[in-house]
Amino acid sequence: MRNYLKYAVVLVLAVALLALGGMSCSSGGGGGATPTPSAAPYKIGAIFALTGFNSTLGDTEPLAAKMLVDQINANGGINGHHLELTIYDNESDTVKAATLADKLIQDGVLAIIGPTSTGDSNAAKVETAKAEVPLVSCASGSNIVEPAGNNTWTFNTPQLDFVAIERIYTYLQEGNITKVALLTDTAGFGKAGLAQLKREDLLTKYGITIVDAETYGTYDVDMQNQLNNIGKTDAQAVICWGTNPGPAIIARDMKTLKMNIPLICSHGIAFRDFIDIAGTAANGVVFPAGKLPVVDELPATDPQKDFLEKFRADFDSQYGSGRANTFAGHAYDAISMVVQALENMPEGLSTAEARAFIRDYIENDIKDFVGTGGVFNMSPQNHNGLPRTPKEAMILVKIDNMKWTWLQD
Amino acid sequence: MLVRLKRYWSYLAIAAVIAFFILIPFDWFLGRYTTLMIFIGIYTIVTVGLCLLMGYTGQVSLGQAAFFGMGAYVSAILSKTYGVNPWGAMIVAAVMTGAFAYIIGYPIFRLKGNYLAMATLGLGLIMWILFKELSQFTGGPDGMSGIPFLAIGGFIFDTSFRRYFLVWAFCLAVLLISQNIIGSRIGRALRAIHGSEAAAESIGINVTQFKVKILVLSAVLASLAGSLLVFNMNFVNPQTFDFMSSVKLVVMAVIGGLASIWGAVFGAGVTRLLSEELLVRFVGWDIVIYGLILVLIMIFMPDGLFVKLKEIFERLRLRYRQRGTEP
Amino acid sequence: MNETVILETKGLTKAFGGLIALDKVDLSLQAGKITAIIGPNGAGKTTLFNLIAGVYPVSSGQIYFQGKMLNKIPAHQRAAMGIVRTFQHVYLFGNMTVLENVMSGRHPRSSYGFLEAALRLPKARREEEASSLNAIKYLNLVGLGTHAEHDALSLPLGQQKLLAIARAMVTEPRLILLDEPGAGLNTLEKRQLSDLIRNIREMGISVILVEHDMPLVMGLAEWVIVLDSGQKIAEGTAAQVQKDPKVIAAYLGEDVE
Amino acid sequence: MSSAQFVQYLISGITSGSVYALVGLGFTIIYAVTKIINFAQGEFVMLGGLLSFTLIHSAGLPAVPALILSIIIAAAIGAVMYLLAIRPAQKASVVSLIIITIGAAIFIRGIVGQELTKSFVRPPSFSGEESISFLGAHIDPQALWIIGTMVMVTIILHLFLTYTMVGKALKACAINPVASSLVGINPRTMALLAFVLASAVGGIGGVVLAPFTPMSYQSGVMLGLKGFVAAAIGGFRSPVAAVFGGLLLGIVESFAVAANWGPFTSAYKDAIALVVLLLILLVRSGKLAEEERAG
Repeated sequence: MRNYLKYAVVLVLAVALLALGGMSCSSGGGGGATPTPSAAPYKIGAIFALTGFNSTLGDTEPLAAKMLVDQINANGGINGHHLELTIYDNESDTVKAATLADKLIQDGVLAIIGPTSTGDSNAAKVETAKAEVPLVSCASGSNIVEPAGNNTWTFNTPQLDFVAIERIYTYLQEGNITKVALLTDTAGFGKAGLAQLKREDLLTKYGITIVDAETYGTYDVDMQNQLNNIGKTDAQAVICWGTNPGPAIIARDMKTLKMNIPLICSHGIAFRDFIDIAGTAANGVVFPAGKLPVVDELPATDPQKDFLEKFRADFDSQYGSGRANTFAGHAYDAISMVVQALENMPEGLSTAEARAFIRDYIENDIKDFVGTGGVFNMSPQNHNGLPRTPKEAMILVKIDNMKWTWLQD
Repeated sequence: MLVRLKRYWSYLAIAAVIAFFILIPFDWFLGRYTTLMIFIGIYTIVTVGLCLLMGYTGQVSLGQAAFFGMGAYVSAILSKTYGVNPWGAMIVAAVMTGAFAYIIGYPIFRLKGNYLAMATLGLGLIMWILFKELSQFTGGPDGMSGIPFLAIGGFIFDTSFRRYFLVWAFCLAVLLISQNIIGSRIGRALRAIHGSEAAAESIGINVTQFKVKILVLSAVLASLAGSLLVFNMNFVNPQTFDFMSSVKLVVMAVIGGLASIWGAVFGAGVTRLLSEELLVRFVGWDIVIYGLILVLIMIFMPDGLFVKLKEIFERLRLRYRQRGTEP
Repeated sequence: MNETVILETKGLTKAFGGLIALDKVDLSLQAGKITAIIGPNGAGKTTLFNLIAGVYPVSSGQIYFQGKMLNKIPAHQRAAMGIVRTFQHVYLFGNMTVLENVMSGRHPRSSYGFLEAALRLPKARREEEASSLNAIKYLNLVGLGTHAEHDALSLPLGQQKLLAIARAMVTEPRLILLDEPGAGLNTLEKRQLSDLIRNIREMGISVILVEHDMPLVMGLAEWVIVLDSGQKIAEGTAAQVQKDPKVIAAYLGEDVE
Repeated sequence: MSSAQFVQYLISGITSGSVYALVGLGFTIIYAVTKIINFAQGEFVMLGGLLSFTLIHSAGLPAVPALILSIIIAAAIGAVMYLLAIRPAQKASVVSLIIITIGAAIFIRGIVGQELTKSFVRPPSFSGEESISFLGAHIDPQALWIIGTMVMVTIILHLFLTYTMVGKALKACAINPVASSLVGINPRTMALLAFVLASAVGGIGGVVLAPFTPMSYQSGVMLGLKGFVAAAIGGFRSPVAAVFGGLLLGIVESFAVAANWGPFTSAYKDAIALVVLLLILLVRSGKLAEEERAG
């Protein structure tokens, strides 16, 4: 009996306190409707995998973002607005990618760049879409932005995986290679690549058959067994989809096993490190990429040449030579787009309005935008903005005596 | 008289806590932490299960993320791929996870102590690999998006404001139920098993059966939490259920003081606050500090932060009392 | 005759690997008596206890309790049948209060399950009520009524042993096995113990105790069984066995070693 | 499959197996003496690898001293870890100790990531890159170094435990700490020694592995788990058992990939290895229970 009494008392008191509080309560999502006073700083958020399994990719991304922001603030910011960049590390943790996105939204950022990996981006985009905040991802999974109709608030800057794959297939087709073996990482990047590599429409379009599909774990000690399996088939080439260290190990193992069919990798190996760890085995490896790796070979007429040279010079001078890589580029492109939107943003918009403006601007007004990844043309149908015809979208890089060279085909 | 007065004070305290929790999601109060609080609530539910299993019954599990993930994926797949009503999916998930726990329970509890830890760790890893590899169902490492929200009739839990109350309602229910179980003959049986299996047998407690039952209960709780997780994030991927997340769950339980149900709230709260509010500023160094804190807590308060704080509080109160009684 | 026999063993044998711990022991214990099992170390006393309690399976032979064959019955069910034991090393539940320790002994005498527990349904409340009443009753029997709320392990050893007996008694056994209840007690505590054991007998409960303390045994036991290296070498009243040359030899033998 | 292919699978299985064995050895040594599962064991392998690279490339040391130095540093870090993290936690339970080692692992990993490098590194191979042909199979010379090192370490460890005074003391402490402390062996000193030995063995593993498999500050996690499984298959009993566990694990994985049928594909090789672990644990469970009761 007394128990019930106790509960009753507690309840009454709780309700009373609630009533007290409830007087001034106002429900509703984050943000707040007060217009930003002029010359107040523009807040931008960034989420990268700086630790954990994706940190090899995420490592240089914040550096690129910081670099641009510092340059802008050094020149007095955007229309008198200081640029304020908050970078968070989601530790390659998906739930954390979502909660950090929410945290940034609560901090009132106008746009978010990142996360680094496809999985994390897909988690974060749920939060940003709910809160109507533009997200410019640095991951290449096409399911982040495709179909654009369902991803109104989401963009990404890397070349989409299937474009890279088509680029490889065109190359194989021209080389009359029809039988390929796949060797893909079991982590996100590799799995997504595998799904695209196996797409029937692409295979038939380029007349390619997959004779064996093997996978490996990012931290496996070696990949010889998978290569042995491939050795038993009549594969004419090996396509490896993954980032460090897998492809390097595979290159070395193929050399060890005296397999002399070509090894073709993804744009996920466009680091110096790949060559460093693969050693001489790296020679002959072919991969699709943006033009950054071969900037020196670009003709002066190339729209990207000057831009890329400047980017690489700035980056290397600030962070040490050879550190500029395509991943830094993705982050650089992402934040540049947001910056351009901000430069064209009228004064006195509320946070919500500003967010909407940035989204609309990126979708409709990022045209002939020269970035590290290529020349972007965003549209309501294309939230990646890079050309979809393989040969325009990407070039092929071949590693010759430990150097990136432009494989013109 | 004094006694009664004191009782009313304690009621007031409880009421204040309740009111505080009810007010959190309002913007003019702590609204900006709503999402964080939702995750704390979800992780509390898993942690409570772990407390029952590890703290009270003394059975180590380094693979709790397996059950957590099973709940999440079954709910996600049923509701998204097969269009099952989310509540239905949630129940099916709980039943399946419970059944799974029951099946593995009997063989696995032939092991004790460290060997049990090894086996559960192995199970956790196997489930994680399955989540990754069965991509035709699970979407692989990139995960599944487009999972629906929970809804009651037309009332959809689509704002974090609404989900906050949903999750914490679950959380409170779980806490009260576990509280009751601990206080009951079941709870005594579990604690007896922890105390001495031989003595427990001698007074008629079926040790193995109770171990299995409590494993099932903790698995069902983990499964519920998993379902809430996906219906909250509308997204799920395997990485949320890897070995480290099993470890994080254990850490929450231990910081909350393994053998204290209400400590679970604290444990889940502290760990997530630590990693998502306090440490995020130390970009890159956050995990270093996190590791350091783990070690220090385990060294200086092996019974958990919560228990330690309770001790300190008690000591202060006693000192206050004494001062009060001094003439 | 037979209905007054509480416990009977026929050719009871237990071998650990090669070692024969208990060798074809035949026993037949009268109901409502205090029986002592004595013998030098390694005689197999504790092994016999563990077999009766079902800690491990018998190698050969049978155990009958009130005429029912025990061999196949798992340990935890024997408590419900009315067999309960205490341990030489007490084995109290350190994570519970004195009262909770005793209440846990009500396990086989209550039946509500997870659901009733979780929702504190009437059945659960009724049984809890009963359990705590019984627990307090037996706490008073062993004279620990005033310590109900203390932590079990905060008690001195003597009281811990009494508590262990209370925890066993609360299961309402027909037969209680006491493993060296006297060990580590002072004279006063031993007297209290003897009184308690007699009380238990008065309640019509059969008692078997393994004890090294001869004065205690001789003062209490109405029937004494002597084991040596796994075999029964003598049984009878205290007076009889004390005179038995085989027994003396056994103990002398031990002393010489 | 042709005999050449068989040899190829076998050798690559033995190579990975030797790596797991080297990690497993560390687990076993520490567990035997302290009953602690040291989840930081993988980090010492990582340290060995990254330190050797840093000393050779950044500090510009010649190879041999660099390797030795990195092993010594790894061992020193192991000692520090024991003194600062493990010894003070006397009261801690099994679970707390596991968490402590995991915390230490996260800490070490984090520092290395911040202070050394986050990218993958590969120090030069010991004896060239040209592969050796053997029974129609091709072998990376570094693989032979790994296998050879594993064998040597095991033999030395075995001799050390059986024939030296300290080794015997260590063994005694593992079998019965109480008794051995009665005869004047200080279990704490032995525990320290165990940690030093284990981290040194880990360091050695890293040093020989890194030229074969590029490493990053994250590599310790997976290697740790694999080594743990190896030790668990060996029942955390003796160095030899751990080596057996490691080799079994490596070969099972290797042929799981080779089978390339049903679930036996490269995708599930880790899962298959874990299933083997579970089966072994359950088959042994009876015996293990006895051991638990005994010790």
